[in-house]
Amino acid sequence: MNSSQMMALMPILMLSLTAVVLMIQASIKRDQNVAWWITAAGFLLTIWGAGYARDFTQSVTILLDVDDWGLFFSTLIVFASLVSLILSRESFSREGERKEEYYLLLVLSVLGAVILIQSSHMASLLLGMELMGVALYAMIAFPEKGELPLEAAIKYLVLSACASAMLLFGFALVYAATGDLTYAGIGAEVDVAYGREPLVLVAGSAMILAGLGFKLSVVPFHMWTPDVYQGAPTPVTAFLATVSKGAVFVALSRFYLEAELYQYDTLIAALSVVAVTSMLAGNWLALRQNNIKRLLAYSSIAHFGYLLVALIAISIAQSIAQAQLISDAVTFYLTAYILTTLAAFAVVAQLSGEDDGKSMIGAYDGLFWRHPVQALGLTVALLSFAGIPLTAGFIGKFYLINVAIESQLWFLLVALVLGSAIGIYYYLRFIFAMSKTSATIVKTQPKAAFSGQDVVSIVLLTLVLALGSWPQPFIEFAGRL
Amino acid sequence: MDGLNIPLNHILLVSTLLFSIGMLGLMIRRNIIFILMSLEVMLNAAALAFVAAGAHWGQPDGQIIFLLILSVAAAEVAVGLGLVLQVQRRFKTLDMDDANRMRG
Amino acid sequence: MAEMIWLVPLLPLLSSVLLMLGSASFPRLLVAVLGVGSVASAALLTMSIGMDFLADPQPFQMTLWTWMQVGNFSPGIAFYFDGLTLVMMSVITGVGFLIHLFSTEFMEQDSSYARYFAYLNMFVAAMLVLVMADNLLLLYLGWEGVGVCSYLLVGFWYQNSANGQAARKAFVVTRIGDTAMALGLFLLFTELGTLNIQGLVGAANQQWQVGDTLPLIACLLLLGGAVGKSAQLPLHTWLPDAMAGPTPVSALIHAATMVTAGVYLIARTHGLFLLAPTAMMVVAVIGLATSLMAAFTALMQSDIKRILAYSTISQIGYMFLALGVGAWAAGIFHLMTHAFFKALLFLGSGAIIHYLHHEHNIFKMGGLRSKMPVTFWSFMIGSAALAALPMTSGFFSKDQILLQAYQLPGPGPWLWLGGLVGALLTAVYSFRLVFVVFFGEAKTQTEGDTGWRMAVPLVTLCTLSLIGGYFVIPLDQVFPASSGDHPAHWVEYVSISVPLVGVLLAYLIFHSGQLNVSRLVNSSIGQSLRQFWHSGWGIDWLYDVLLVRPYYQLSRIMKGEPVDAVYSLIVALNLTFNHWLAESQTGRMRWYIASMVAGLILLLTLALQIPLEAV
Amino acid sequence: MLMVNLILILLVGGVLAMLSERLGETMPRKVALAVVLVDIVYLLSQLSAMPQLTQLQAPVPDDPSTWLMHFKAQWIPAFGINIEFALDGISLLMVMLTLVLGAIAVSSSWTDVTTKQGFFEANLLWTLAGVLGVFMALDLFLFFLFWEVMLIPMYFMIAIWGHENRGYAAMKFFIFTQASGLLMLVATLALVAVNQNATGVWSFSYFDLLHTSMSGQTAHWLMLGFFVAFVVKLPGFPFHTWLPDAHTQAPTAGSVILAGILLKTGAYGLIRFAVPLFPQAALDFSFVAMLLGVAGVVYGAVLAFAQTDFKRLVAYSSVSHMGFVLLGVYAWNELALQGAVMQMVAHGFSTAALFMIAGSLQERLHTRDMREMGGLWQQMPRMGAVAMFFVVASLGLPGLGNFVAEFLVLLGLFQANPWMTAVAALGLITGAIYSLILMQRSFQGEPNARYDSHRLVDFAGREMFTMTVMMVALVALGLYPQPVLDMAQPVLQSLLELTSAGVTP
Repeated sequence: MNSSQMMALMPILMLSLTAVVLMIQASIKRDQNVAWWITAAGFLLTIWGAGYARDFTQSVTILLDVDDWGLFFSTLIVFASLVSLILSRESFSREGERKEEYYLLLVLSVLGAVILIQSSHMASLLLGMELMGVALYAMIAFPEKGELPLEAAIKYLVLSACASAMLLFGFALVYAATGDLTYAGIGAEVDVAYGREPLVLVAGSAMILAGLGFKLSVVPFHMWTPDVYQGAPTPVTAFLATVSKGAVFVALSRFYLEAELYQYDTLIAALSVVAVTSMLAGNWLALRQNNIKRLLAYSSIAHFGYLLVALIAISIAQSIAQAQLISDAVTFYLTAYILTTLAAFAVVAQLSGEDDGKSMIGAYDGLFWRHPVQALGLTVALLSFAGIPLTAGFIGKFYLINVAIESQLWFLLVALVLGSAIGIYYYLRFIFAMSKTSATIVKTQPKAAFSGQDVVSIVLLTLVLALGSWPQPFIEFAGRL
Repeated sequence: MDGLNIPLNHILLVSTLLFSIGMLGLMIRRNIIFILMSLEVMLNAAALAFVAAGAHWGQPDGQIIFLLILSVAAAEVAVGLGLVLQVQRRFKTLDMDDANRMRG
Repeated sequence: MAEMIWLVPLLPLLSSVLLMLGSASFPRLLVAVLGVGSVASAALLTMSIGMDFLADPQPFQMTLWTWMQVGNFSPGIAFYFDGLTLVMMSVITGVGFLIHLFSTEFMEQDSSYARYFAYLNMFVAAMLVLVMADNLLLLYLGWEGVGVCSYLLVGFWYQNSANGQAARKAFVVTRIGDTAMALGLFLLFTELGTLNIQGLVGAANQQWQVGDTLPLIACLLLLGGAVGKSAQLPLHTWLPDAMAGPTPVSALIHAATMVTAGVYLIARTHGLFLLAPTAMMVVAVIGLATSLMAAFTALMQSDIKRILAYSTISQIGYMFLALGVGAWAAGIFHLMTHAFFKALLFLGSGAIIHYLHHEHNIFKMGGLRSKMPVTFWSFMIGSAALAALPMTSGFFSKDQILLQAYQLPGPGPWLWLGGLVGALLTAVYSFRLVFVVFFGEAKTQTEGDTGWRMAVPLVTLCTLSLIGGYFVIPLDQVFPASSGDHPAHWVEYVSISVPLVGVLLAYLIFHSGQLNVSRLVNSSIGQSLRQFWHSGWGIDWLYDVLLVRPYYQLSRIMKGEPVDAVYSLIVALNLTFNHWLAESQTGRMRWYIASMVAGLILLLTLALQIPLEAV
Repeated sequence: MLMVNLILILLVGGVLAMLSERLGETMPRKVALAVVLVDIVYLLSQLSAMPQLTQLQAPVPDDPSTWLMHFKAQWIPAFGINIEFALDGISLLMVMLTLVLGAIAVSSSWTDVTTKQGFFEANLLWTLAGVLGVFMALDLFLFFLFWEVMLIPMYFMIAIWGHENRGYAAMKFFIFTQASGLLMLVATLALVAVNQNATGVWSFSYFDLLHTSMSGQTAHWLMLGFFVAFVVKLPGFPFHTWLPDAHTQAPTAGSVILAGILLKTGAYGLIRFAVPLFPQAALDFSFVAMLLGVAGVVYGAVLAFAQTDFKRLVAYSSVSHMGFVLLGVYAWNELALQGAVMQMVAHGFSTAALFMIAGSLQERLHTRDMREMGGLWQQMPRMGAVAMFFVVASLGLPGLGNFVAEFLVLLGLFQANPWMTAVAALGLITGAIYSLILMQRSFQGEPNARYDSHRLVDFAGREMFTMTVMMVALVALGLYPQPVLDMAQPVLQSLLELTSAGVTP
């Protein structure tokens, strides 16, 4: 490994360094305030490191592939983690002492996510995913009081481990069929292997999709989502929804493309079924949900269904331009989704805290008059989820519809449109609740003062709006990735 | 390698069987300890398949992954057991069917 | 003076607008001066224009501005003036003025004095526009305008829902006809490329032959409008109910002017009707049938205004008969004389009602001859003219109609015979009214006879009803000349004598009682026939069953918005899916695992479809 | 820049109105009124910069330089999306209508809205800005953006200041329009994709997309996408069911804007996009479209008659009236189109006024139920007279704007399909029935004893002023509609030529 490769690994190194510093700090003096600042600094350094590494993009051993795309998503994910960190400062300061392990877990989890994003080998994928996952279990179960976090953690652990087993078994089958563990190697071998062992190869691929699909919570592997979203502390939910899902989707698309899984019609058909059911079931599930965390969980099911459309479209892309459009679509949608989700959870974290009752729709009544900044933040986020113009979500949807049309995926398009139409209802329900003016609400709940977390909300909602109303710079940037 | 030349497919079949047993265990056991054990079975089924495939291709990669899987499984179970302790303390039961406060 | 013609409708219109704006603040005197004065000046203006015209009978056209210009569709706000226009304008402004004057006393106690005159002035304006229009679209404006004014005035006393009901009925029923007429306009414009009446007739005569289908359809559609407005079969049912308005309104709108608009329309477009002999026959038959039906019905009524209303329907039937047989000038002549004597009768009845505490039932009146002499003589003269007793105005006009009907080749004599029956009935019911109301014993106290503002119009109209028959109206240029020859003398004698027989019958039955008809009336057939006639031949009932109630029913069924059911279904479907899926989120981990396993199996099944075959 | 400024003034004005609430409860409405008036004055002052306006030149549909005004700035070049506005006679007409009715809407909110006035006026102004955008945007992406975004402030207006069932109504309104909007988005993107495949260039510009050639099948589906979106907004049968609820529940100013302006965006879209972009498909579809129009005319009228809620009745009357617009557009000849344009303007005034009367009644009686009204004329003669005027306007009394509109539509339709005209003409009769029953149940009949004890306040100066403005407008439209017709004529002329070139007979 030469120095240029080390440079390419800068984000991973920075995160590892942060982890080490945190451990040392813990051994010297346990102070969660200090730990928080170290973590924050570490994340900022990582973001810098990701920028720095852009000049050194290359494959680092057969395990990691550092490229612009991966670096961009690493940056985005670290940014999301930073937001989650800021949100958790408020939430966890109420919990009592000995909280600095949380920051270590957070850093390790991010480290896993970054590895996952850059992985080009089954081993690195496995390690990245498990590092991220195991740290996450602990983070979910972190609050000492209450039963919900624990229940969420144990559910997530068991189900996630089950999914990992499926993934690993799938890997094993693919390995058995192709004899290679790198994505590129598999891609090079599949044609031969398909002739030799079609059953094993396709079954293995299907199981890999199932394992990764679980992490993305697409139907029929979606059932854990609402419970975990609800039970986990809100900053952790935000982390799970953005970092974990984003990283897994990036890894999935890498594997899918490089291992050339898109060649098999039946696999595409299976994926299409997953996409369609996710789009519809996700929205249906959310329809009458009163708990905003569960609602966002269900809506995320639908959103990853939308994203799968792009993956499916890749399989029939006929030109470079089309492939470029699709990859831009994925980049844009995922970015928009992550930013929007953060914007939503920034508000939920502040309003609901860890009190499950405060996640209910009733707690949002009249928010516009009590806390305009937060209400605006959540409104923008929900509109972005719904795909209303001027928000990032709209451009994302615009991209996906474009992709579906260019690829003539009419069934998926219909599901996409149907799902979006259904979705409007439940997003709007919360907006309506926030705009209620009944005198009792406005009187009993005094107008909140401007707080630090409002800044987070303002930043995020500005980003969502900026990306939606002036997307050209980002489109150009994404096009170069 | 010499005397014992079992076809790859047979081992894959065995590991599939093992995997299925693990899965079945997950579905029918209610005690969290047994659930964790079933998970171990599933992970080991995958590991077995890796070892067999590595042997088939004459590569060490399969066994390396096997080691990785072992450590991953250990980590999962370590965290899992930690949670089990908490579960026992807070729910006073290990029956996972009782842990269903969130639904709908 | 001719260039001032636009002032004629404008004056009443301005007055109307002024009255509406200042209704609350104007003193009564000012209201009366404005209301009557505007119509009076319009009448004077008409008179002077008419003098000029009679001196030099040259029709002229005057365009104020182009209403709208879309492609080659460019109707103007434009007036056309010829003899027919002059007759109509004279009747409207002249009779209108008298009735306005009458109203100042009649409505004196009413709190909405200004509103009344505002509406009445607006009506005069709209009616003038109707008769002065040089194109059918402007005519239609006036046509609808008078309809709205009629609606407003019938429902003038709005606090009583029955009045509102009557007003709505009047408007909606005529609207049915108007819609047919509008379709006629569409057809005419589409086929002929213009709505200018003179141009239209010219183009029609170039493009169409006598007996073609298109002119027939166009004429029938126009006839639809005419039938609605003029209360002819089958759209006559609104007129009797429209008597709910103040009596002077009935005199002006529902006797003298608006209801004759249909007659005017057909006369105005006679060039088209000449191309469609079938349509003319239809006009004649409708006219005759209406006149007989209404006459029978009038005979059975006991409400003084309803008797007059049916009588109006009947008389307009005569006018239609005249138009149908091509006796254009006779029809218009009858229109004019009818305006005189029917306005007179209505005003007279108004006076009775006014001084009899709003009593409408003739059988509760009686013996008014001595108490209200002015009114009595008005009624006598009016009824005489209505019954077409010799030397009254009605005699001349009706006689012309009957004679020309007789001359029509083919069904002429039959039409004549029908007309005679009608004339007989007319005489009977009109004198029944006179005898019952003015003779016999007094049954209700009166408050004296009319004041001068009521008397002057009555006397004037009496005079006109008597001498109106000698007027020569300048229609020679407008209509094709009728054949000059006269039918056999006996025809004329019969025509003259029939009304006299009618009066005699009325005298015998209703005054002297020498002819006792009670047995006939009380027989079961007589009873049911009486009931049948009284109800206006059951046509109201028929419409009620066929149209009104189904419409109510329909709207009641539809009220809940049936289309929404489709959307509700969609919503319900979504909610059902939501329910099912939410149920599946049991919170139990083993169930979640099972679903993952099932999902995996599904995925494998799907993914392995083709490779299995390949194996 | 005029067009951008018009929108910006309203957007910024909205913010100002919201902030001005701190200066006093009643400040926002004054600010809002001032903002709209400034916009109107600004527009009028710039009219002289449009020489073509007086020359009545026909703009070439696909050549923006022949239009009254054209503005283009790059926005998202990656997709060929521009900020492109253009103005022709019809847009100008609609812009004027929007601003005038906007001012009227502000005035109608004067006493109606009592809570959160700042935010209310802001939403009102933002809705107006969105509508202006719709009428002027000629980039399909931009058009869609305004199309969707204008709904959000409108949604808030219903959801926050609406009546008892506002949540349901606002939701229904939003979902109907958004879901149909999605179809339009898909159709737009597909159209752009077709064009891109043919030319290799991404472009959302109307002027580039006008001559996209595609198979009949494709054109048919894409046309349907646009059609549904526009007809939902119009609203045409059977997509109208959101309207009665939205109208009934909206605050007065909301109803005024909704009925007066927002519905017209649907009609405008049909004329501007749905037909010219797919002339052949539109022609093939015209029979169905006209059938829907006729159904709307009759259905709306029947249901209007059945209502007991004042606003609901007026709402259904809108369904009926907008059916005429649909008929006019799909008859697609000059007469019918002029009629449709006239109907857009005239209906804007007449219905807005009726909704204002409904609002005034609700303010005074605290009910919209006509069964609890009756004989109100006695206490409020001025309001009664005004109501009578607009009722007869809405039933199509000649001499008022609505008549000109309906007559031209039917006349044009007769040339396209006489039988359809005969059925549509039933709307004239049924229109009379529901209009008069409205009058009967509210202002006429026996005075309701409930209101004997307290004095009902008749229309005062401010209300009479706005009502007079609208009455004068309707009379002017009815007796001399030529200015409006002249403004639309060149545009319609060129559209007709354009589509006739794109149609194989």
